[in-house]
Amino acid sequence: MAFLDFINISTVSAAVSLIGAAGIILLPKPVDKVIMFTLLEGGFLGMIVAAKYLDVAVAAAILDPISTVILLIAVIKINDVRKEKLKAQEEMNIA
Amino acid sequence: MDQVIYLIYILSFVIGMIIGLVLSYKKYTEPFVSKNIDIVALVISIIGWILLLNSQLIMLIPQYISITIGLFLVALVLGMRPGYGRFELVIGFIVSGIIWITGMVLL
Amino acid sequence: MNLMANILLNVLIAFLVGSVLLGLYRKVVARVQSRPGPPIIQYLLHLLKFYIKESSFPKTAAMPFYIGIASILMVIWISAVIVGPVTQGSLLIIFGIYAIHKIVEHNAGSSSGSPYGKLSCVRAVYSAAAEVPLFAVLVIIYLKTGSMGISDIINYQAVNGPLLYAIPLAAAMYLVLIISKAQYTPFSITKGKDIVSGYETEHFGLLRGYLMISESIMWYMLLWIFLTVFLGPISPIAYIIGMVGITVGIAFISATSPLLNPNHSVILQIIFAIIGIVGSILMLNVL
Amino acid sequence: MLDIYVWFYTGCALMILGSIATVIGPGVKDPVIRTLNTEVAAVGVSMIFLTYNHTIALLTFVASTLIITMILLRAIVRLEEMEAKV
Amino acid sequence: MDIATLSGQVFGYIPLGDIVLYFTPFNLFLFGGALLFTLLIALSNTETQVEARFGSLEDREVKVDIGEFKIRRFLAIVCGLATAGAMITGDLFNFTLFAALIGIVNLGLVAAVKMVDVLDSAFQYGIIAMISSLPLFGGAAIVLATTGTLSILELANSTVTPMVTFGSMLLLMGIAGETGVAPFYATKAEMFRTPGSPFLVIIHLSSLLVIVRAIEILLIINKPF
Amino acid sequence: MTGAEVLVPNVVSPLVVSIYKPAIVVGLLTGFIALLGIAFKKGDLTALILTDLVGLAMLVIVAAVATDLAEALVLPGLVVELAEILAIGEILMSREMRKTEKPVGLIPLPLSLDMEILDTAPAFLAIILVVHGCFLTGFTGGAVAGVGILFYVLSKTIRGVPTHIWEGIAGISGMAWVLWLVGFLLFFVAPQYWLLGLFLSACGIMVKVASKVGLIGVMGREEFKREK
Amino acid sequence: MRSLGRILNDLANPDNIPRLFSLVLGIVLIAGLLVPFALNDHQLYPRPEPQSQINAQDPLAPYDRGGVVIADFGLNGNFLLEPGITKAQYPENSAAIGKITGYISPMGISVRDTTLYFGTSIYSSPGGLIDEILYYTRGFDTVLESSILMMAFVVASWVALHFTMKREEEE
Repeated sequence: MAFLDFINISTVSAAVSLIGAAGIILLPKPVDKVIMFTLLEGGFLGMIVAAKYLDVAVAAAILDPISTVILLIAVIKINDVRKEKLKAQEEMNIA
Repeated sequence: MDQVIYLIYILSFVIGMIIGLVLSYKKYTEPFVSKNIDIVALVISIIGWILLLNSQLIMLIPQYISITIGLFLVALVLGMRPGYGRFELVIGFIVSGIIWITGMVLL
Repeated sequence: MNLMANILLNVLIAFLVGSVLLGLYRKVVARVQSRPGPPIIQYLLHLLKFYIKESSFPKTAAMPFYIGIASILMVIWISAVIVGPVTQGSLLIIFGIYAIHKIVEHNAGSSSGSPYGKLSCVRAVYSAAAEVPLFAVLVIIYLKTGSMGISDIINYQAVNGPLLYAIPLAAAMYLVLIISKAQYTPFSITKGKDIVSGYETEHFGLLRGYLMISESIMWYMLLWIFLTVFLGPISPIAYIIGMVGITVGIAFISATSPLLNPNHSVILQIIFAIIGIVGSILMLNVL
Repeated sequence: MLDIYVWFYTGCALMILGSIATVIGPGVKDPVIRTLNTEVAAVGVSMIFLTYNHTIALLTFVASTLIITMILLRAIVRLEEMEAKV
Repeated sequence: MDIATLSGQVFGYIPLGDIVLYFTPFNLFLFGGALLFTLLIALSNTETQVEARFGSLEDREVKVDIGEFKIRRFLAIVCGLATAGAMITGDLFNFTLFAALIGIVNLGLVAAVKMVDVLDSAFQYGIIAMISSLPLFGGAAIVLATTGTLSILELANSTVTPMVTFGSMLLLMGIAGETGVAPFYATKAEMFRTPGSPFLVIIHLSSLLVIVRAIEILLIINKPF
Repeated sequence: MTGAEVLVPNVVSPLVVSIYKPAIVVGLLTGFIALLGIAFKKGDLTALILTDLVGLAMLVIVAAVATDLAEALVLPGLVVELAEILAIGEILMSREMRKTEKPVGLIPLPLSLDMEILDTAPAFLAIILVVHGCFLTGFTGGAVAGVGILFYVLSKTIRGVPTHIWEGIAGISGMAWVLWLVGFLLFFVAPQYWLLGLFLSACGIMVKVASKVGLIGVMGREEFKREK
Repeated sequence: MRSLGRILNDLANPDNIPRLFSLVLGIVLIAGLLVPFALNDHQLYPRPEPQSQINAQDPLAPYDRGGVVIADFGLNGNFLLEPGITKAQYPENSAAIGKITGYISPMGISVRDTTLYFGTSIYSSPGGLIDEILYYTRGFDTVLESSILMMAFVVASWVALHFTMKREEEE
């Protein structure tokens, strides 16, 4: 059963965050990346909890969604901007 | 006191040059004539260089006075307006150089 | 002798010798280029003339600053004399003075509002990139002698012989620095012929007098530092001969060499500095 | 004790991975993606802080990373809007 | 002590906890110089650049408007004070922070200008200043890790290891970058083309004085003997 | 409770000493990668993003010393990074604006965001963060509370801020800075009032940092929350 | 010779300078890997081994540095019996050394008595070693870093208000 000893909150959260990191790096679409980013942050949160610093975990838990929201807004906005730009170009081409 | 003496040397040199310039402008009106040798300047230059270089040989007056005067006289010639006083200066230097060498050899 | 009188004496000596040397410099340049050239005393007379002339200030100048900067130049070089010949203090202070000199050079140019001054100012900033590393030869001297005090360095040389033979590259670097401070040499881009008188273009009367006095003191001090820290304890006659010799030599360089484009000049100096510093440190370690 | 090493080396791995991904990762021509990739390295730094028990610094770092991200994204969006070529 | 052979006898200290400021003739001279310039800047107007126009006989006057003048004067004074502080500080990390402050203020001094070229070089300089926070703080941290202290007075007595040398090399690069000194000066030289000479002087002043002081500090730390 | 020796040992623990080398190597490597990126990738924006990465490398190198002092030194590093990115980003934007000289580009595009979280969450999260920030005080509290304010301001729909309000907030932060300076001086002038000095310093810094971060939120709102 | 001149001109172009600088710095960093790195274990302000305090169920972990608090809010300065442990560089320069480290605000005391896991919060509110270092023994650093933040903000907000946001023109 020594093998199962390795499965504790630290290693699990390390694995989660590594998966999250891989996801951020490899997935092509920004929105997917934002989702994977929450995974990464989740793993990190797990680590803080494993270290038993609950106050830090609370603060991080509040800050994480905010950063996700900011990232999301930015991604949406930039997609908007790019769409506008494409449209403007097409109009130019038609005209 | 050393530095005071150096200051005096430098001052006499500078003043000599200024006076030399003023006098030579009075004396020569045309610019840049380099051929003939001015006897007065030659004499001044020879005396000046001798006083300057051979100050050890002159026992009559203290060394620093002779150097001061020598510098002043040399500067008179050195400071003459452009084109004048070059040969006089060189001749004076050579003459006093010879005297200095002979003095060194003899004494 | 009391300190005040000592300072006064040394400053006067520095000023007179420096201005005569600068006059000699112009004369030699002229003779090499087979012109009659001005009398040797011309620089000094020029300076005195500016004192008598009316001072006028450009309408566009940045006012208290424009005057202050010219006076600061004089103050710092007088303090260089105090640190150097009078008290034989730390070379680092001279380094600092040189840094401030660069600043003044830069700002004397830009404070007038003249485009020539401005160009000279930009070049001064630019050339600081090269000149400050050159001045860093002092560090090499420290590495060699173990002290920054001028008196300690003199004592060291009295025992071990002149530093000129021990760290020739450093001496060469310092000479390059002196060259860059002389007029019309390849490295003196701040006062190149193409920008009239460089940072002095818009200074008239008394202020120009200040600038010229400080320049003559600067020239004396640069040569004095060279002779003192590289040749050790030498007699006043040797100082005079050395100063005249270096001045004449640099005048030859100035008279025969072209002016460089600022970029090239600065980067050449940087290359000199790199070669000098790396080479000297290598030599220190190997020998 | 093992925990500490797990945190530390995960942090190190994330930092190196994140920085490589930021510089030459797929699709980093898009500045938004590049900025997102820096977040990986930032989380790695947080983990290293956690290892050393720099918890106050960690708290500040988490907050200030958010602010930096915000600033960067603002600049990116603004520049994109201006159609600037940078 | 090495400090005495380098920059002269120590005159006095200002203890602020762990950060001890000290005065030697060298430090005092630079300190005084920086303060003098700051005072001069605080009192000065800006100059007017007069440029000829193409195709006509008129001149164009380039002036600094009043809003810009105020903000730049403020930044210039801060920069002067920071430079003065960097001259007398006796703590390595404190010094690097002074350098960082000088960097950001220098950036600000030219950021207020409207010329594209100047803004461009301000941006490039800013990038360098930011990059150099790595060698600055990193170098100081490496020195701290090796010697266990940051006070220059203590560092003067510590032993030199390759790590200290590496740390101080990083520090030197950091200072060079932060102040924009050789051979990276080109970014800065462009910035000097704008009007506002009293404020520009402080950019130059700060970088040169900080470099001079940095050399002193590095010599103290590294003790070639 | 354990003894004083356990609370504060005489030397740094061997565990930390053993992981110093990997930490430094990671810091140097990250810095190296980021610097090479700056050197070989074109584009000013790229350089700006990558300098952020360089800053992270710096933080690791400083943190690796693993003492309380190191932690106290991390905070300046953070602040410097944040401040410089802010200033340089702004300069980059204004430069590009001058370069393109397109008046249309000056005004951010309108964007209608219908996100649930932006209607319900801000007040709640912001209050928690600000309260927590006030409890923490200091840099940390300032950053935490500041993020709360930033988020709140960002998600408000009213666009723009009159200049005088901006200047007012900036003025408050300036006063907070003075407060902090007074606190600092108090420590050395009158050590018996150290507690007062401590509170002045801590609260001054917090107010200062928080208000500034809030203003960043205002700047962000220009971009992200503009409605017709 | 001409190509040399071109190289020299390129070196003077501001756009290339950051790249040159970062290249040089990168090389220096990678050369740094050759240096034998080792942490000197005699440091100022040392801290206990990571996680040791929290594992010992210390409610003030990880910043417990000793000191006994009496929270009587008397303004006579006698708040504690015993200052905390600090290993400052120059303890003689700081008269009240250790007191900030030992201090816990009354709210902090109540938090300490209720839960084990809020040490960071307690010690980030006024008091604690970090505060002692930041505001007292190395307070001058904090003067600078808050000034840096302020200056950066002055610059950024000036640029933003006058160029980037351009509110006046728009409305």
